[in-house]
Amino acid sequence: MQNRSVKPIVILFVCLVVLSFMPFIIDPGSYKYLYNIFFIVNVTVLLATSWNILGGFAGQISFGHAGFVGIGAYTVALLHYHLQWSPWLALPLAGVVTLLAAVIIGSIAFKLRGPYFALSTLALAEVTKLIAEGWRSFTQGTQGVVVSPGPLLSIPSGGALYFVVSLWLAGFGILCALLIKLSKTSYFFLAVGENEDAALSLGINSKKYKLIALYISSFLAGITGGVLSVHTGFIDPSSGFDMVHTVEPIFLTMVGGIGTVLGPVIGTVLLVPVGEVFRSHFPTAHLLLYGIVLVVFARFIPKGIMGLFRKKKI
Amino acid sequence: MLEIKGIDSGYGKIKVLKDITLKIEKGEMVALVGPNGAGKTTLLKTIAGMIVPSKGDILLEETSISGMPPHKTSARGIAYVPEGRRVFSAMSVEENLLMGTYLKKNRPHKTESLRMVYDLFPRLEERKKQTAGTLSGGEQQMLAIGRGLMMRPKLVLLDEPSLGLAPLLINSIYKVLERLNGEGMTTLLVEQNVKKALSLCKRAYVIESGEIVMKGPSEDILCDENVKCTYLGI
Amino acid sequence: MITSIIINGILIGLIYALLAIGLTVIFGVMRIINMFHGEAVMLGMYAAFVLFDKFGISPYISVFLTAPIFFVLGSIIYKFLIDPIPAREREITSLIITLGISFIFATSAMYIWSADYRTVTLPFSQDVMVFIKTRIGYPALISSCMSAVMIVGFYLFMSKTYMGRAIRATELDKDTASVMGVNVKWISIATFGIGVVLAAMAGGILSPIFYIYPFVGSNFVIKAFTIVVLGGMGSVTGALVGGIILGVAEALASTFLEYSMKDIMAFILFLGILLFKPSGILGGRTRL
Amino acid sequence: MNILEIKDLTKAFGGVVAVSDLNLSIREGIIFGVVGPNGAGKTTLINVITGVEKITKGSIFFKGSDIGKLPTFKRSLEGITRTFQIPQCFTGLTVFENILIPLLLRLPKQEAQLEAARIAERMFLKDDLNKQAQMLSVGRLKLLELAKAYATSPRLLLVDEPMGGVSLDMMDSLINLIKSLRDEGITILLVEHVMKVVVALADELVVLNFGKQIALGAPQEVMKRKEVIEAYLGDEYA
Amino acid sequence: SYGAGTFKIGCPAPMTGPGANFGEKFKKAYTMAADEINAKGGVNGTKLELVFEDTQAKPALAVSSAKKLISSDNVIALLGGWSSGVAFAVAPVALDNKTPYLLEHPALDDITRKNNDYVFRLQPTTGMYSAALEDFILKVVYPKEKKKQLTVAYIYVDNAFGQGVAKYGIIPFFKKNKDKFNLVVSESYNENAMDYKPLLLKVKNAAPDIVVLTSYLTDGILLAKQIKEVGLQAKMFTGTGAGHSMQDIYEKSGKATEKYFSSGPWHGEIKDANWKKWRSAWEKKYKYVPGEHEVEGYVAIQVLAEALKGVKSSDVVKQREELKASLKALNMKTIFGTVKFDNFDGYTNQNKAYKMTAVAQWINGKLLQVWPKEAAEREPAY
Ligand SMILES: Nc1ncnc2c1ncn2[C@@H]1O[C@H](COP(=O)(O)OP(=O)(O)OP(=O)(O)O)[C@@H](O)[C@H]1O
Ligand SMILES: Nc1ncnc2c1ncn2[C@@H]1O[C@H](COP(=O)(O)OP(=O)(O)OP(=O)(O)O)[C@@H](O)[C@H]1O
Ligand SMILES: [Mg+2]
Ligand SMILES: [Mg+2]
Repeated sequence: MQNRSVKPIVILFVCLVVLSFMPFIIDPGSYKYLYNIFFIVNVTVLLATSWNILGGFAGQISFGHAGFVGIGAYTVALLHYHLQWSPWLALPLAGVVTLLAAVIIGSIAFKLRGPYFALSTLALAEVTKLIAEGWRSFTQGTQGVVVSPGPLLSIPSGGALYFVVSLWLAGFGILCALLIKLSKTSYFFLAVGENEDAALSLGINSKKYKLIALYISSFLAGITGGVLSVHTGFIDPSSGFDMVHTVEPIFLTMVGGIGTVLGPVIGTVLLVPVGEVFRSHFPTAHLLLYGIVLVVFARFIPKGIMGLFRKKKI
Repeated sequence: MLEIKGIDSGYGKIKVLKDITLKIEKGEMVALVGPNGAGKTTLLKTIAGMIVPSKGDILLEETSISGMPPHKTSARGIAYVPEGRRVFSAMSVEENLLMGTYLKKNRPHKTESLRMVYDLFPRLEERKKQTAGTLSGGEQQMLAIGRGLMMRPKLVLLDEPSLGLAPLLINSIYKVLERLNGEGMTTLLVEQNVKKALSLCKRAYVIESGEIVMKGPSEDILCDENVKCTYLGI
Repeated sequence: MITSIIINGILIGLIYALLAIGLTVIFGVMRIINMFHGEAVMLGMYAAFVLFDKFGISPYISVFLTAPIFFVLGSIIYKFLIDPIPAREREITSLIITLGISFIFATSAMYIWSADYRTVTLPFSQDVMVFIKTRIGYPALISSCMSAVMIVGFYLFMSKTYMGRAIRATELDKDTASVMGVNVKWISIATFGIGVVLAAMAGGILSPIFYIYPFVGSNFVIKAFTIVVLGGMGSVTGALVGGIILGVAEALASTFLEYSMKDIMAFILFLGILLFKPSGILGGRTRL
Repeated sequence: MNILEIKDLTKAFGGVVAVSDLNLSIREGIIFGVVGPNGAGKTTLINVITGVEKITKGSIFFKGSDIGKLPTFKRSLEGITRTFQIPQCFTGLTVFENILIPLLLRLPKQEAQLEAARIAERMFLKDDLNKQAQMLSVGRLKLLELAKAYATSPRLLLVDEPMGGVSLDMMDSLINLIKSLRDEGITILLVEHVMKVVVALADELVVLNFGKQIALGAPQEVMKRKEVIEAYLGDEYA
Repeated sequence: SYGAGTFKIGCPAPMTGPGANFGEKFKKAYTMAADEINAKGGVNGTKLELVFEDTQAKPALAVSSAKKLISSDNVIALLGGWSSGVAFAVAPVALDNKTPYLLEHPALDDITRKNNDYVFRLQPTTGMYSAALEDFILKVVYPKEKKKQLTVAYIYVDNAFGQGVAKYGIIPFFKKNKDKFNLVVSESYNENAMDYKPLLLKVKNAAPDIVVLTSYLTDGILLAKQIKEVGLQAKMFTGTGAGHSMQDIYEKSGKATEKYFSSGPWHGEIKDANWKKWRSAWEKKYKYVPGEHEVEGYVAIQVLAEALKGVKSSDVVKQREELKASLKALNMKTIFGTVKFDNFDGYTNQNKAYKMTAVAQWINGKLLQVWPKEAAEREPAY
């Protein structure tokens, strides 16, 4: 591998290591709220990155990420509920199960293109939600499932642990995006997103690349769902499959800069804390304020923050 | 009829046209030729109002139309037939043609205009309910020309009308253009088929890299050694 | 019973179609993902509610009175917030803007009208007519019929009038449309305004048979998007057919299976139709 | 040896039969011209050969094997590539990236980059290398179409009106270019309305009308036939 | 680091979103009670401070809010949350953080059946909602009909509340009395549905004697209207609290719920003088007639205030423990009835509230209690 591709990976790694020491500097015990926000930011970075890989890199706008998050969340919750698995151990499986679901979802949705694809993912996500609601004997239906995370490898779960785990998961997501961006595959993603017919005629197996993007994206989104399940300690269809999990990564990615590795990170780091602070300080008006922030952002920085920079390869 | 006075034009920061001056009398047919990327399309778009020139002035019948948006220039009688078959793909053939009579003053002539176009391109009449996007390349080209003619323009800007048309059809189109010219339609014609274009038009301009490098009666241009070897391949 | 179920399915299907029609314009034709569609419906409901509550004007009349206001509202949003966005970014950026607007509308409605649930109870709200052994309430009947009339009217507008054709042409190819003499800036603004008006009118017409609260909009959005795609993006008749198919299918599913199965059936139907006809029921695909 | 064989091929769109019971054999290494009036079915023929459209009836053999059911991209990987009559580029990407992408399928990144630059030079696109494809003039887009297709190193190249909108000075160079492609061993199916080009290039010519073959043979000879003149060329060529 | 000047009470509530209406109600009720207490100098001289967080009625957000309220605002206790789903999710957080959590409205049985010592519930559970109704049907309706078996249709909203009432209340009751009742339709519906007619036609086809509905408000309104529309008739229509006990359902359905019964937590000890006083104060302050939510919210603050009297230390962690102990020992008479948290039949810290349910009936726009006899304001119109 050339120097040029190694550098960003090293930078990412250094950042992660440095940030991992944060709990030693700022005590999670006394700044629980802060760490709660950090945690939400990390998880959302993972989710936005996941969406960006499919929607930004491969140009396949997904309206179905709530479905992936929900499946991931339920995987953890149900393994815990039925088989008493530790939610931590179930986390990777959340990714895998979601990926398996994506195999089915992809085989249906990728028969369609453009807005038809986007809307079919929305429909499929709704179907998974309705299954979670309807299959009471297995999922507890609308009542939801309680998950008690318990300690991880005998470290009690709490501020610091949540933070570090979520940080590295976000790092993992960014790494996936980075590796794609630095590889040839990113070009095929671009081609498929720009003009699928042209890509096909040039011998690019567009289906294959779309599926690759979908699988990576769904895996990461599934893990996000799993983490959410651990963090919330409770999952029900309305929270697991909440449309927010679809909409939020989309606009965070766009605010940051769609199709870039850093875009979703920047968008999330900037906006999620704002949203959280609004929500707890203005219990009734926070949506109004957040709405204004979104409108102003989009109106004045339509290309996203990364679009402000000339060189926006990463 | 049309007078262009030293215009500069381009796309944002990219300058394409440099100090173009050009004049077309009423009832004239003028050809504009030049290599790919010379700026022919850019010039037509500027006249039609799709691009605002950064310098200079454009006069139509003595009044300035420089900086006027396309819907206003078209109301003043300019029709631009774009290159590359820009048909309204999801609309039917007939709906496309009817867009040519969008201007209030043309609406009363709807049926006659349709008749004229259908006579010129019987294939379009056969396919009037077909979605324009599913037409063959040449059929789309016919549609684009037909739609422009529906506008009953005083001045028509034709951007490579013969592109992708069968030879037989090219001839009939040229005949129609000649006839309409006889009926008073002024024409600015961009063509790659230089020989054809020059045989039809009395006068021509040659444009290269955004500048007019030659102008004059068609015969003179046809005789020019430079032109001969670059454009006619003789 | 089966005829009753189908008739009721058709009636509710007409309402579904009406809810989708504003989106057909903004999403189907203009390709702007309008996240505040539901909130526009909500505002339409409140407008109908206020005029009924304060002045006793029937929603079936007031929807026409408030239409100009909503037109202006939509036009302003488009002109100042969406139109200035460069074309290449518009499709995506407008999603954020409209999402922001949806938050603003919903919260503002809460401040203006409180979070209370409202309904519009017409004098004849409990009158019923019987048609082929099916009991149909007058409000439901009138709302459905008005939907049908509006949809047909709108279809005629889009396909038979110069303005309707200009709207479609503009969204297909702005440059070329402008060369045809279409004032594309104005048409785009107007189109967006019309989309908002249609959503608000749908809300007004729905108000006598539904309930109103500031966050009610989210109830309609998924269904509306589903129908727009089901019918074929931008096709008005498609939305009509899609709405009715959905209404009837839901009614049948909830009768012959369980009621809670109806939503799942609706989505399975949606996916099934799209797999069979990827461009929607009445959509076409351009060739290369 | 025939590189492509088409047997009883029919393609209908509802009532419109675009290609009708067509039989064709194309010898390896030649330029095979296809002409015919607008709407004769030429583009449809290319669409069917490349798998963009499904066959209604009949079969297609490439190098002896039936490819009628292969997806488009597989046919391209087998060596069948086409250009589009209405250019289909990756409009948001640069000219260089447009050419690079098909090359990346076969070559490591650095080699691909070198090769892309070489191809661009050969296809007269050197000056436009860093322009976004959407900024190209129509004539230049045609060159990009060809460059992209060539970058897949095809065995059979189907070119749909490569000269439409190309200026005369460029046309001669393009004619030479296409000849040189043939000399490299690429079989070319050429759809074109500019007769000068067809005459200069085609080794064999078929004329279609209403999806049916109305003449086949050497270009000079075919172009003299009455039915071809009547249906397609017009009196000028009589 | 936070000033120990007040007792902070965390109130995660739906302030926006579909439940915002209820969030408003509780906010009014809490505020009224807290203001009254503070006006009298607070609890042992310490004033109450309410800290609201918007949950949008979403469990995930509620959990986040609860964590924030506990760890960042250092609240001494949590309150409510309106919906069962939210409370179900918040309860484990309360346990984890050893913070008392007082439920005044979320009714799902499971919440107080998990041995969670930090969760207290002052109002009846879903399983108890129908207690009075069951009594009424067995004692009044069944004998009067003189049929061997009555047919029953049951329709309930598909969420934690609806499932709870179905699972712990209505369905077991009719199953247990199979000889007397035949449950011909028993289906749930999505709370956002627009059209219930297919379901109602199915019910109509089954021609039940009794129709039981478990609904929130909006769905309840539509159901009532559409029941009229399809012409579904039965000897008895009854709801199980929630939407059917709210004034809105009568008015906003265009009086379609006339003669409907509703079984659920009562609206207070109506014959009590304090209750009457409170009610007029409420009407004066907020200009509308309070219902079950308002009573519950108001009493919840009073209960907390009473229990806070036992809190002596200044460290919030210790305060929470003291509050918990004090709640456990509480035995207090309120306008909602007696509040005393007990462990029984698998429930923990559950106010033994059998007697707090009543059957009421809508007549001429007024929902008045008709059963049990001793609490009846008038005779049932049956
Ligand atoms: N949208 C655009 N943005 C930037 N540059 C452009 C754009 N369109 C065209 N150009 C540039 O402007 C120059 C002139 O283009 P134009 O289309 O006017 O040429 P033309 O003479 O019509 O060529 P052709 O014969 O190929 O149609 C070219 O160099 C082209 O790259
Ligand atoms: N999807 C479709 N629906 C209906 N008709 C179609 C469809 N696609 C193509 N056609 C028709 O099939 C015929 C053949 O089209 P084709 O594009 O193959 O012609 P062509 O020979 O390439 O013509 P040109 O020289 O004009 O490009 C045309 O008449 C066209 O209108
Ligand atoms: Mg040009
Ligand atoms: Mg063709």
